[in-house]
Amino acid sequence: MLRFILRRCILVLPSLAGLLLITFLLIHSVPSDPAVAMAGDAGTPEQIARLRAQYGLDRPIWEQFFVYVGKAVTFDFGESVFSRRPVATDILQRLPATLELTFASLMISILLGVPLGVVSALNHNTWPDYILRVFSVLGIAVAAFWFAIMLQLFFAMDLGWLPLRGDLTSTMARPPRVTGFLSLDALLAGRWDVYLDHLRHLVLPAVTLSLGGLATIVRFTRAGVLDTLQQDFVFYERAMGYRWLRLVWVFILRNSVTATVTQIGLLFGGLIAGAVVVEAIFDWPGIGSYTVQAILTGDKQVMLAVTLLVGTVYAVVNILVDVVHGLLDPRLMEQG
Amino acid sequence: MSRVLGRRQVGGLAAGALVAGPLAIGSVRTVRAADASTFITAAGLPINLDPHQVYDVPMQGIMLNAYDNLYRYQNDPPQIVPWLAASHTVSDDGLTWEFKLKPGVKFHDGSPMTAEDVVYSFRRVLALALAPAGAFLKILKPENVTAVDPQTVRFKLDAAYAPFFAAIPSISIVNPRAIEPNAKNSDWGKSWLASNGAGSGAYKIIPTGYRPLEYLDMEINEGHFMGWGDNPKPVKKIAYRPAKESSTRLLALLNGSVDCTDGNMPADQVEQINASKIAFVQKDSVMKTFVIRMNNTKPPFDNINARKCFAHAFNYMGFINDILGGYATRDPYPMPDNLWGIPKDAKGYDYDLKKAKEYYAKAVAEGAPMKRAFEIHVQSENEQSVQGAQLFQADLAQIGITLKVVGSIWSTLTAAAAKPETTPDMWVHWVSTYFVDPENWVGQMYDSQFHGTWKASAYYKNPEVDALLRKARATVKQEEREPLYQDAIRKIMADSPDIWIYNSMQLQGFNKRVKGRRFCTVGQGAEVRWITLAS
Amino acid sequence: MIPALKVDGLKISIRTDEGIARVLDDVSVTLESGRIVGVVGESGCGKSTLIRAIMGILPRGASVDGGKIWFEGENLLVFSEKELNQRVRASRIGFIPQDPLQALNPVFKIGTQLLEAMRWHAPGSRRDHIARLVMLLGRMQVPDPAGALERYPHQFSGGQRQRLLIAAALACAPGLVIADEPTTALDVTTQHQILLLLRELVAEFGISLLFVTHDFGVVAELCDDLCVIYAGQTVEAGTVQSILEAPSHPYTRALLACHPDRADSFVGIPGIVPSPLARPAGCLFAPRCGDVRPLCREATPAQGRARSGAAVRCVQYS
Amino acid sequence: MSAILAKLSRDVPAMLGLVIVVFVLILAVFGPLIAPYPGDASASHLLRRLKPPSEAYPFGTDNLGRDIFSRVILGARGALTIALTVVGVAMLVGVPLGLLAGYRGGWLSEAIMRITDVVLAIPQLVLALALAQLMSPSIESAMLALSLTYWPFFTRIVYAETRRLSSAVFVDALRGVGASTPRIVFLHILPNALSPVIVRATIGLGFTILVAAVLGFLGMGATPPAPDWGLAIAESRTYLPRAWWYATFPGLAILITVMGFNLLGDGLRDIVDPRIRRSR
Repeated sequence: MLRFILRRCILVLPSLAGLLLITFLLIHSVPSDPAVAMAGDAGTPEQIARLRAQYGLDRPIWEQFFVYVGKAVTFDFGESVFSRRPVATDILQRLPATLELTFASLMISILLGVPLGVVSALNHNTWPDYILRVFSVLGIAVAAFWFAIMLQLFFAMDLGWLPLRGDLTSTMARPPRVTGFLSLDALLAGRWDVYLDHLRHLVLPAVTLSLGGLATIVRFTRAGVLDTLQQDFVFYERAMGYRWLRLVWVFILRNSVTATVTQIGLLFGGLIAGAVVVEAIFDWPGIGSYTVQAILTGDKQVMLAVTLLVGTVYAVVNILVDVVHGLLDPRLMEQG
Repeated sequence: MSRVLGRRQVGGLAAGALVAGPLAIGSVRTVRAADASTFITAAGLPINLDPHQVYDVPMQGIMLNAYDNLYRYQNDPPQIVPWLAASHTVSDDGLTWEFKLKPGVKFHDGSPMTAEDVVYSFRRVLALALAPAGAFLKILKPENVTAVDPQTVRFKLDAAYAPFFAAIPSISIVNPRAIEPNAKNSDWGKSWLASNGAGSGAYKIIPTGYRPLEYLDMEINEGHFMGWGDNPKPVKKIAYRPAKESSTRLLALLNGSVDCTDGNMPADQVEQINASKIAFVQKDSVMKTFVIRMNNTKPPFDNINARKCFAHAFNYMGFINDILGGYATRDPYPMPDNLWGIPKDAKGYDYDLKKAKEYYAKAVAEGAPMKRAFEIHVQSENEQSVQGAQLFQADLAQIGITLKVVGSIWSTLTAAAAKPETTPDMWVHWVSTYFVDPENWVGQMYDSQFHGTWKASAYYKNPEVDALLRKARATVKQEEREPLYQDAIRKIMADSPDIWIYNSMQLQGFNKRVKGRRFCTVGQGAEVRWITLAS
Repeated sequence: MIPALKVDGLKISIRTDEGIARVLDDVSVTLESGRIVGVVGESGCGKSTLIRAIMGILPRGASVDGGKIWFEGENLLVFSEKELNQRVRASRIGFIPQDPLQALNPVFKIGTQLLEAMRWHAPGSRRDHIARLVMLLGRMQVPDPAGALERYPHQFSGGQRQRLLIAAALACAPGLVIADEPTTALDVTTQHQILLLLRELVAEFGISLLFVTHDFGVVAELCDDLCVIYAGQTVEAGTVQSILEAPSHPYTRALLACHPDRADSFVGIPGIVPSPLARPAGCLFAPRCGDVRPLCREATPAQGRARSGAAVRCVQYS
Repeated sequence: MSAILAKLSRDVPAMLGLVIVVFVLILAVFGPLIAPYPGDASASHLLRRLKPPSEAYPFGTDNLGRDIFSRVILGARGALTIALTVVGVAMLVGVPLGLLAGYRGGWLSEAIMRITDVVLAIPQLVLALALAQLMSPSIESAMLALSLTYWPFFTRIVYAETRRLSSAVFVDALRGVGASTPRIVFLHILPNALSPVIVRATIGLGFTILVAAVLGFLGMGATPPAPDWGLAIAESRTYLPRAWWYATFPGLAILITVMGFNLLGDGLRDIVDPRIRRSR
C-alpha cells in the first residue's frame, strides 16, 4: 500500500515539471507588462524601466524560468508584483476557504448524487429514471452564475433565510487563525456562534458549486449500478436471500462506484475552476477570486503559482482516487 | 429486476430552487447588522495597504482614514486645506517650499510625529518610485527633503513645478518607528506595510482583520490630532467587505447588509435603489473625464478631417442621457469642465452624422484610408466602456465605417499604449483626479514629452502646445497659468486629437442610516470621520 | 409422500421490445424427496428461467401465465417477494451457480459473503455461523477452512470456488438444493470429484437436488430421475435408467446421439431451437425432427406414456 | 443507424435531447431568417432599452434596446460554431494520438500519455484566461484554449479502446493474415473505437457551449456586439434583478441547448456501451 502510494507520488513529479514549463512559457509570452501596472496610473517611463530591471523582467525567459524553478522547489513562489506579498502566503491564506467550499459542495454532490444514481438505475428506463436523468442533466447545463444569482434573490433576499455573501457576518470577530480553515478555527476557539454563522454562509455557494458534480455523480453511479446489475453475482446474492437494502447499498454499490470515484477525482479540478465564478458572486474569500484578480491585473507570478497549485491538488486527488480504488477492489491492490 | 425500489423517493428533490427564478423580486427582507457603530462598506480594497505603493481610487479609503497628509482636499468643489501642516511658504522662484507642522500629533503607536517622519515618508515615496511618486520623481531628489527643525520640513525642487503643491495631499505620512523594525534588506518595509498600518489617521488598521482584497477592519483612533469635537457620534469601526459583482453589491445594499457601495454605481440601478425603503443614491460631481483615444500616428488618424469625422459621429447626448441616465455632464473639453483653465469660448464637437460624412469625404479626398476596418479596444470588465464602443460602432456603421469592438483589460491596454505601433486605433478610458490641476489632464495628455505613457496615448504632437504646457508647468501663480492653459486647450481642440465625451458624476448607494458624509472629488468621499450612523 | 419439489405445467412469458416471448410453455418437473433430478436441454430452452422461477427472481417484464410450483406442500408462486426472501431462499432452497467466479462478489471476502446469507437465514450467533462454515468447508475439502473465509474469490482455484459455493448452498441447512450446471466451467477431473461430492452430500445432509445441465454424461453419473426440456416444454420425464435405456422422444434420442460417449460419429441436431417469440404450430420439435409426420405440424401433442414408464410429449405416444 | 434510431426512440430523455439538438441546429442555420429583428445583431436603439417582454419583443430588450428574442435566436449559430470547432479540433488532435499511443506501445505511447496527463492537469479556466490575455480576449482565443484542454479526453478514450481492441482476437487474426498496420488501425480499430468517441463528443458539445458561456461571462469569450448567450448574461448583471428577462432568456437558451446535447449523449452511451446494452 505504502509502496503503491510512493510510486504514484514519484510518477507525479515529472508531470508537474511539465505543467510548470508549459504554463511558464505560456504566461510569459503574454505581452502585458507587470512593470507598467506596478508603476500605476501615474507611472512614468523612467519608473517603468527601473521596475523592469529591479524584478529581472528584462532578462531572457530561460533565465527567468530557472530562477523561478530554483525558488519554487523551496516553496518560494516569489512576490506578487502588485500586492507586494509573497504569493505562497497569499495562497495559503486563501486556499483553506476554497477547500472548505469545494469539500462542502463535493459532499452535497456525493450524498445526493450516489443515492439518486442508484434509484435511477434500479428504475432503469421508467419514469423515475427519466425524470432523474433530465434533472441531473439540468444540473450540468445550468449556467452556475445565473443559478447563483437566482439563489441569492430567493433565499437571501425574499426569504432572508441565508446570508447573501461573504464567509462570516461582518460584525462578528474572527477567531484566532490556527489552521486557516474558519470552521475548524471557530471550533478550536470554542466559538459555536462563529461556526454556525460560517456554515450558514457556506450553504448557497456550496449548493451552486455542487450542481455540476451532482449531475456527473448521478450519471456515473447510474451507469455503474446498471453495469453491476448485469453481473451474475447479483442473481446469486438474491438467490442467497440477501436483504434487498443491504444488497443494493452494500454489495452492489461497492462494485458500482469505481467509475464514480474516478469522476470525483476529475471533478476536483473542475470544482476549483468553478469556484472562480461562485467565489466572485458570493464574495467567498478563496483562491478563485484571487486568481481572477491576478489574471485581470496580469499578475504572472500568481497565475503560475495557482496553476501549479491546481495541478498539484489534481495530482494528489488522483492518487487518492487510486488508493480508494484499491480499497474498494482488492484485485487492483494486488496488481500494484 | 422485478423489484422496483424507490419510485416514491424520486419526487421533488431538485425541483424547488429552479422554479424560484424570476418570481423572486418581491419584498426584500432586511438583515440589518445589529451593531450601530460599525460602518460596513462594499467599496473595493486597494491591491495592498501601503499608500506609498498604490495610488488609486480604492487607496483613498486607506489614505484618508488610516493616514494623514500635510494638506488635504476638502469640500466640493475641492479646496486644499492645512491638515498635518499648519501653514507653508514658497520662495519666489517656486523652488523652495517649507511646511510647518501642527504640534502634538501622535501616531497610532503613541509616538509623536516630527519633521523627520515627514522627511522619511517623502524619501520612502521617492525610493520606492511607485505610483504616488509620479508627480515628484522628476523634480525632487531625496536628499533635498530635509527637516529644518522638529516642526519644519523643507523641499528644494530641481525645477519650478507648479503642480507640486497640488500633489502634496497624495503623500501619506508614515511612522518610521513602526516600519523600520519590519524592514528587510532595506526594502523600506514595503512587504510589511502592504498588510499593516503605520499611520496617525482617524482610524487604525487591525492587521488580523485583513485579508487582501477580501476584507479589512479598522477601529477608531480616539486620540486623533483633529479630535472628535466635530462629530460627537462617530463610527467606531469600519468594516470593508468589497463586493466583486455588481449584482451582489446591489443586493447587499438593498437587504441592509452594507452601508454603502463604491462610487461606480451603474446608472440603471439608481431608480431601483431610490425606490427602496432602505437605501438611496448620492450623486456628486467629480473630476473624471471619459475619453475615446485616437492613435494620431496611425492613418487615417494622422488626418485632421478623419479625426473630425469620428468626433462628429459619436452620439454624446444619447450616450449620456439614455445609457447613463443623465448621470454625467457633457464635457467637450480635454479636461473637466469644472476646473480652472477652460476656455469657455471654445466650442466642442457635436453629434452630427452629416458633418461626419462631409469630413469623411474630405479625408478620403486627401487620401486617408477611411475604408479600412478599425478597432476600438475596451475594458471588458467595464460595462460603460463596452456600451460606449457599441454605440459608436452602430453610428459609424451608418456612415460606412466598420468598427470592431475588442475586449481587453487595463494592464494589457496600458502596456500596448507604451509604443505608437502597438497602441490600438482607438481605446476608451477615464482620467481621474490624481491632483487637482490642469497638469493632471492636458499637461500630461498632450505634452509630447509624455509619449509612452497611457495618458499621452494619442501621440499628439504640436510644438506650440508643448511650449505653452511647459511654460504653464514652470509657473507658480495660478492667474498667470490660466491663460496659458486656455490657449493650449483652444489649439488642442482645433486639432481634435481625441474624442472627449463627459465629466463623470459619482453615484454611490448608501443605507439611509448613514448621515453626515462629506464629499470631495479628490478621495471621492471615502473619508469616514464625518459619518454618523442613525439608529 | 409429497415430492420435495413439483413444478406443474409452468408457463412464463416475458415482454420484450420485440414482442412477447413465451419462454416456458408447460414445464413440469418432479423431484422426490432425497433424490436427484436432472433437468436437461440445449441452451435457450428455458432451463435458467425455470431456476429463476423457482427462486422467485424473474427478469423485469416476466409474468407467470399458468402452473404451480409446489415446494414442501406450498405453492411458491403465491409467495410475495418478502416471504420468498425471508422464508425460502437460502434457508430452505440452496443454490449452486454455474460459474463460481462470476457468481461471487469480487470485492468482498468469502466469509463476508457467506455469512451475509447465514445472518438472515441460519439460526444461532455469528460465532455459530463461522463454526458451521468452517465445518462445511472442511467437509468440502477446502484447505485451511478458517483462513479461506478471510480471502477474496479471485484467490481460489476454480474447483475450490465451486466447493465454497456448495458449502454456501448447504450453510443454512436447506432441504432442497438447486444446482445450475455447476461443473461446466471445470476440467474433467475436477468435474468428476465435484459430482462424487454432490452424490455423497445428498445422503449425508438429507437434501434433494435439482441438477440442471446440458450434459447427459453428467446425468448418467449423478442423477436418479431425468426431465428433458425443449423450447420451454417438458418433452420427456422419467427415471434416468429407463430413459437412457430406451429414450422415447425423438429429441431425447437426438440429444443422446450427440453425446460423444455414445455417438459413433459426431452428429449435431440440425436447425436451432425456435425463438420464444415466433413458435411454430404443432409440435415444437417438428422442424428438426428426423421422424416427423404430417400430424406433427398441425396439433400440439399431448402428454403420453412410453413403454419405459417415462412421460413423453410426442404424437407417437399420445 | 436505423437500429440506433429505433432504440433511441424508446428512450424518452434521449429523444427529448435529439429534438432539442435538431431545433438548435435549425436555429443556427436559419437564424437570420427566423429572427424578427436580424439587424439587432449589431444595431442599437437607445430609445427602447431595457423594455420588459411584450408582444413586439417577446423576451424584452437589452441595455442597447436590442430585441433579446432575436439575439437569442441569432446566438445559436455562434454557440454551435464554437462547440463544433472546439470538439472537432480536439478530436483531430486527440483521436490520432490515442490511436498511435494505443497501437504502438513502448516509449512513444508512454510519452504521449504522459503529455496527456500533464495537459489534463492544467486548469482549463486559467489556461483560457491566460490565452485570452495573450491573444486579446476574443472568441478565437477562447476556442483555442478550450480545444487545447479538451483533446486529452479523446486521447484517453481512444487509447483505452485501442488497447482493448488490439488485443482482441479478430485483430490477432488480421495480423495473422498479414493486414497492414494502417489498414488494421483505420479500417478495423478506429470504427470500433468510434462509438465512445461520438458519445464523448456529443456531451463535449454541450460542455463547450457552457464553458464558452463562462468565459463570455468573465469577459474572455465573445466580444460585443456578438449576440452571444454568455456575454448577454454577463452584460445583464448590472441590470439585475430589475431586468430579469435580460439574463433569464439567454440563460434558458444555454440551459436547454446544453441539456439537449447531454441527454442525447447519455442516450447514445446507453445504446453504444456494450455492457449496458445487454440489459435491453
